[in-house]
Amino acid sequence: MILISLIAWLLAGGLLAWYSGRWGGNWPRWISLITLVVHLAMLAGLWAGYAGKANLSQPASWLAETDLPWIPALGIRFHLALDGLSLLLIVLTNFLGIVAVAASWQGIRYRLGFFHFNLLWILAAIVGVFLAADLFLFYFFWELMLVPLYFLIGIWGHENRIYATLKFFIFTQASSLVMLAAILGLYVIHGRGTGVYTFDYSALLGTQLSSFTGTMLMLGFFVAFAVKLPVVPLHTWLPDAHTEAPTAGSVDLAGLVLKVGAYGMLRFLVPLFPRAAAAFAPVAMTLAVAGIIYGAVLAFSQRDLKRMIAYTSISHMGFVLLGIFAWNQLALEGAVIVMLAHGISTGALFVLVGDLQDRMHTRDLDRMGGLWSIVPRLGGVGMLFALASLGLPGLGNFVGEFLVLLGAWQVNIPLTVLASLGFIFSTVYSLWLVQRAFHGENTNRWRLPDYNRRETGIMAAMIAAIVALGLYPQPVIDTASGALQTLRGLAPGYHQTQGSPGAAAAVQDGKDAGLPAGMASGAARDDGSGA
Amino acid sequence: MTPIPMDQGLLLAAALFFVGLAGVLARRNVIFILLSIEIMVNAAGLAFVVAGSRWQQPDGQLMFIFILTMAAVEVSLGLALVLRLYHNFRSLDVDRVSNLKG
Amino acid sequence: MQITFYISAAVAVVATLAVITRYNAVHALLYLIVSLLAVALIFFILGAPFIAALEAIIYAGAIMVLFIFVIMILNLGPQAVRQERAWLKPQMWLGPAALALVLMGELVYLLFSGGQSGQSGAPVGAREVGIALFGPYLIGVELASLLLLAGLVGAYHLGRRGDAAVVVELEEAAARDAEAPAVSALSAGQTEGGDAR
Amino acid sequence: MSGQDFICLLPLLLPAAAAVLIMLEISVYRSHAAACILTLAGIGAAAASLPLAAAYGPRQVTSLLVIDGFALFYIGIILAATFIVAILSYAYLRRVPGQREELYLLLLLAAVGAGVMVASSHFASLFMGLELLSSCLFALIAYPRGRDNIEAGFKYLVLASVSTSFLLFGMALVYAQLGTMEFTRLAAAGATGGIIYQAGLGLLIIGLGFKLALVPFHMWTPDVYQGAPAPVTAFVATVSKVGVFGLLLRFFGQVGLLGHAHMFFLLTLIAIASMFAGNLLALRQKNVKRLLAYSSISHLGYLLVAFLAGGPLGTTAATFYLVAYSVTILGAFGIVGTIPAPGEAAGGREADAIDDYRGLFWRRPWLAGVFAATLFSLAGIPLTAGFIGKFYLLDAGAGSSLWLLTLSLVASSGIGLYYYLRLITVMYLRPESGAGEEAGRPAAYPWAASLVLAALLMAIIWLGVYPAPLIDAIRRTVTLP
Repeated sequence: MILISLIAWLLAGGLLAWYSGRWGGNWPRWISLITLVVHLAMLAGLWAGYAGKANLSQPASWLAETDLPWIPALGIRFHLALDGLSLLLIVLTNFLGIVAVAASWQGIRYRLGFFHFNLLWILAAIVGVFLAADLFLFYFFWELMLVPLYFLIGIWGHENRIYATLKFFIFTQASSLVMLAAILGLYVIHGRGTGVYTFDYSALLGTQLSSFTGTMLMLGFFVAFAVKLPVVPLHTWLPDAHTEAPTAGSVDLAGLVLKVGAYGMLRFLVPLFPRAAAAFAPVAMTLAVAGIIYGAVLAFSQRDLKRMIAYTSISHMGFVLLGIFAWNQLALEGAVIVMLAHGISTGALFVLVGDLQDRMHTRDLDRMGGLWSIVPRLGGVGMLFALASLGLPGLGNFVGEFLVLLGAWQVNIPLTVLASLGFIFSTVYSLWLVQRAFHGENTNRWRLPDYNRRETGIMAAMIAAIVALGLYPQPVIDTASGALQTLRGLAPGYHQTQGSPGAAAAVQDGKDAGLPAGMASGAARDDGSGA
Repeated sequence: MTPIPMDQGLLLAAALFFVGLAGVLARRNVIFILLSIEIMVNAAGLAFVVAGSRWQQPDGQLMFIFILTMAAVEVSLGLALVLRLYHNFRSLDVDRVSNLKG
Repeated sequence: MQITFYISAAVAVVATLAVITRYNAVHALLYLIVSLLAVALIFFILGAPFIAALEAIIYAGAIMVLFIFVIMILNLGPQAVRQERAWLKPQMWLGPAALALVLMGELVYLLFSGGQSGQSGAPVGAREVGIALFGPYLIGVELASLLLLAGLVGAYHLGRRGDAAVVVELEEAAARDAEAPAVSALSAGQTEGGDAR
Repeated sequence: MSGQDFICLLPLLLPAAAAVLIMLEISVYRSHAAACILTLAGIGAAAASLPLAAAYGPRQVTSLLVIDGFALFYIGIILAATFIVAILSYAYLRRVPGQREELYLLLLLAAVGAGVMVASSHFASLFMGLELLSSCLFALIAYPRGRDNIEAGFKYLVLASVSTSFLLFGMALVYAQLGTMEFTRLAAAGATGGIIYQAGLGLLIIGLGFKLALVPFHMWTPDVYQGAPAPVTAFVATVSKVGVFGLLLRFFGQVGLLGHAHMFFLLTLIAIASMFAGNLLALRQKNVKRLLAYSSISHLGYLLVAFLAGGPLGTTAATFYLVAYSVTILGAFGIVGTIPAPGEAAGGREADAIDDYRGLFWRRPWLAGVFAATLFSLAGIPLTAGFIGKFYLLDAGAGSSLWLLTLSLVASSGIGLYYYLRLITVMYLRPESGAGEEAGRPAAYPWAASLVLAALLMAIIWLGVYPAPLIDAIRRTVTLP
């Protein structure tokens, strides 16, 4: 029941915040803040409870589970399940949620109630996605997330918001319809094979698929996840949506919505279709590297600060994709850490840009310069997160990206070398950003107020998080590793294929028969490469 | 009573039916359109009677009675609408009666 | 007897063709009455004398009178004929005629490639028809009464309160005529329908 | 006919009796409220008699009608939709001058016609039900007798009559071939049916395709939707579609139409064309009613997927979708009929231009919320009935391995998103200063309409969140032999 309350609490808080809009004043802000803080306390209690037990870093079945009938006629159950991976991502969700509320404390001035309603419902839907263990339920939350996000960007966004929201909505919705078709395909094939028509994740894991249908269904999932992630040819919605969204929207988009795509690949795509995914891995990894380089290069050429950060997101998420398709323990742990670190660092950068825009009413890099001298605290924060983004050792992104590269090296050396070029590009754009915005002369004679206490507080929390992740990632790795091992156990023989797909197919054909049918049984560890 | 082959009866019905259809499609005067519809409906009725007489059942004739009822209702409604149309548009040209568009 | 069938059929087709090609509405109407009477004759040949009578009385009689009324009210004189002539250019027939011919051709092909074909049999008289009407088809009669009620109310509402007194008269005629089939064909059904009301 | 037959027919007899009562009431003393209350009472009584009829069913009442679970469930949908339309009409007609009472009479008779259709087991009852429905619709569409109404009514009359002629001719051919007009005996004889029989079925499909507004028989739809008064449009979009589709399921299910490869192919083409044409043509509309008309074309295309999937799953999916769609579309047209156009006095133009909705979120958040919910439901977004409905259709399609149809459904609803979203987006745009303001703050819309809209909103969300009870009910009652 705790899992249901994790979602229901946010939904209820959202409704209350909406209603409190009638009372005027700061009511909606406080209500959503309190909702999220209590939510955080629930999560902390949960995490502390599991950390005490030894099994968090061991492959195991779910940490917590709720399974209720929902639409029995179609084999749909209200099945929520939590493991270390979901837990981490939910904590990130909550953290960024609090940041989003705090960061829009002053920026949002109208329709407060509805704004906070949307914000909390986005978070609830994302938590739902991270918890769903029924494919229908997953799809339900996946879609549910879009509507409030659509309103959030469309109502409180910047000048070009209508175009951006339409593009965003149609891209994501159209791609998820393709995923829906794939889910149904899997459901029907599983039902025909076994006589049991169900959308349950664990039941569907061992479905026998021919190589063609497997590939088609896998691609159906991939398209949806790739649009969210985003993978390069499908990324065009992202710069527009990020640029036009209000600060809270950008934080949610970059910090959370992108993670949902990565989570989907980790949880569903590879375990459900191990053979097809393994065969597809070289393509996916190539796309990942293309994204890393493409995002970085385009980030370099942007004048709009928000757009620039949006492109860096594409670059960072390329590392996540690379890590996922490398599919060994190191790379996966790296991918998880990149997800968390990117959520924090990019979130912070978007908050920073939002603060700058509130002060300067522009996001144009050319009109900035010399900010350090007039707003030292703001400048310092900006500097720090730019460095985080570039991958400075000691900060979270470095750990993650390094682990990903380490893992990918074992699989595909040329692509790894190319990916590490991303480090160089990101150094260039980060320093370029720092140079143009903060250093130099204050040619435009800006006179701006520096960070106040609220803003300093937000940033302090984010700095603490990114530093902690950089210096002592072990608790995070411990939390995730059990879940990751389990996931890898669900796709045994995946990574023998890497690098030599031709030979791999043969290996896999032999191995497929022994695919474990459920999470609990899928604990085969084939190498001891813990962190 | 010399038997009539069913094919020929149906053929006649089909001929009348499609003449009526051509009329509906080609004419622009609403009164002619209504007349053409009557031709089509009557042809369908003829087909029923032909079919009924083949099976020597009263059912075909019953359907004709029902069709007759429907034709009466349709004509009275249709002509009431024609009067209204003329009143509103001062024309019986179906092409000129087109206020509605996207 | 077969020869009468063919003559009637030919008359029906020619008259119907004339209906849709006339410019003058009254002429068209007269041709339609000819066509309907020819069809009534065919009904008789097919062994459906009751239906033949209905066709002549109600279709060629009552329903066509409605058209006459409307044409008179609208006062479609020579000017309307000229206008109609201007509207109805010969080339306008090309599309509809082609379409109708294609469909017709298909249907004819199907009819003749269908193989087994029956023939009209012994006549089915008014008695059998009446028994069936108030036996298995009783609900159909009830529905017919509802249909007529709908037509009555609808025509009354739509035609009501025109700009000329004649319109009012016409709508009354329409209402009367809408009831006409009920009076003749469903004479007994009327009381049934009346009960339902 | 025995007493039990009469009990089984009560759901149809009671609305007809109410119609006659209204006629008597009109002749004695005209009262809008009384007519509306009589209508609601008649429908309520008919709905109350449904369980009674079910207790005596399934029952063949003469050879014309069969009262079984399927018929009663569909009659239930029809009655519920008519009930809602009657309330919406009451709110609507108060703004319109002229005589109002006849509308209720016609509504009731049309509902009886639709009910007869879904219960029919014979060509005669099929035809009479259809004709009763259509004849009432001619008058209903033209009811306020404005230019647009009359034009729409006349267009509908012409096209409906032509399609009815096709239908009749098709029936005559089938009868000529098989010598019977009862569905069950047709099903038995149909297996040997020759080519004339198939031609007859083809003509029947043309006739019913017109009524369902499937491509290529869809031309009348936008004009009629736009020209008819909003509550009547809601009626056309729900009751008439439910009636004809119910008939389609029963008749073609029974005669095994899907066994004929040509027919299957033909219907597949029609379905795909309807889905795409509807959604693509809707993209360019500036009028909300026309937009919804094109969207209805595509939705009927979606429904054909379930129809083609066949079997119990297809029937259940189609029935569920019809319920979900009816609830949604009633809400949408309820809004269109309830909101007066900005800058117009009461009784003026309906708010049917997309621009009339500009800034509605800020002027009337509650109505805008309901409208947005209906649009989301039409687009198939979660938490709404439309989502579960579309999912069910896809499930049925995938379950029968109709991959081409399933993918077309997916792709075309992707296109459809755009215009629904555009409409929602318009609603939260800031109104242009002054221009978008309504002339004064018009009198609050009638509470009855608000209540209905609230109920519809609840239904949309309820079906979107917890559809299991309805699905169970459908699976229990809606079974075809």
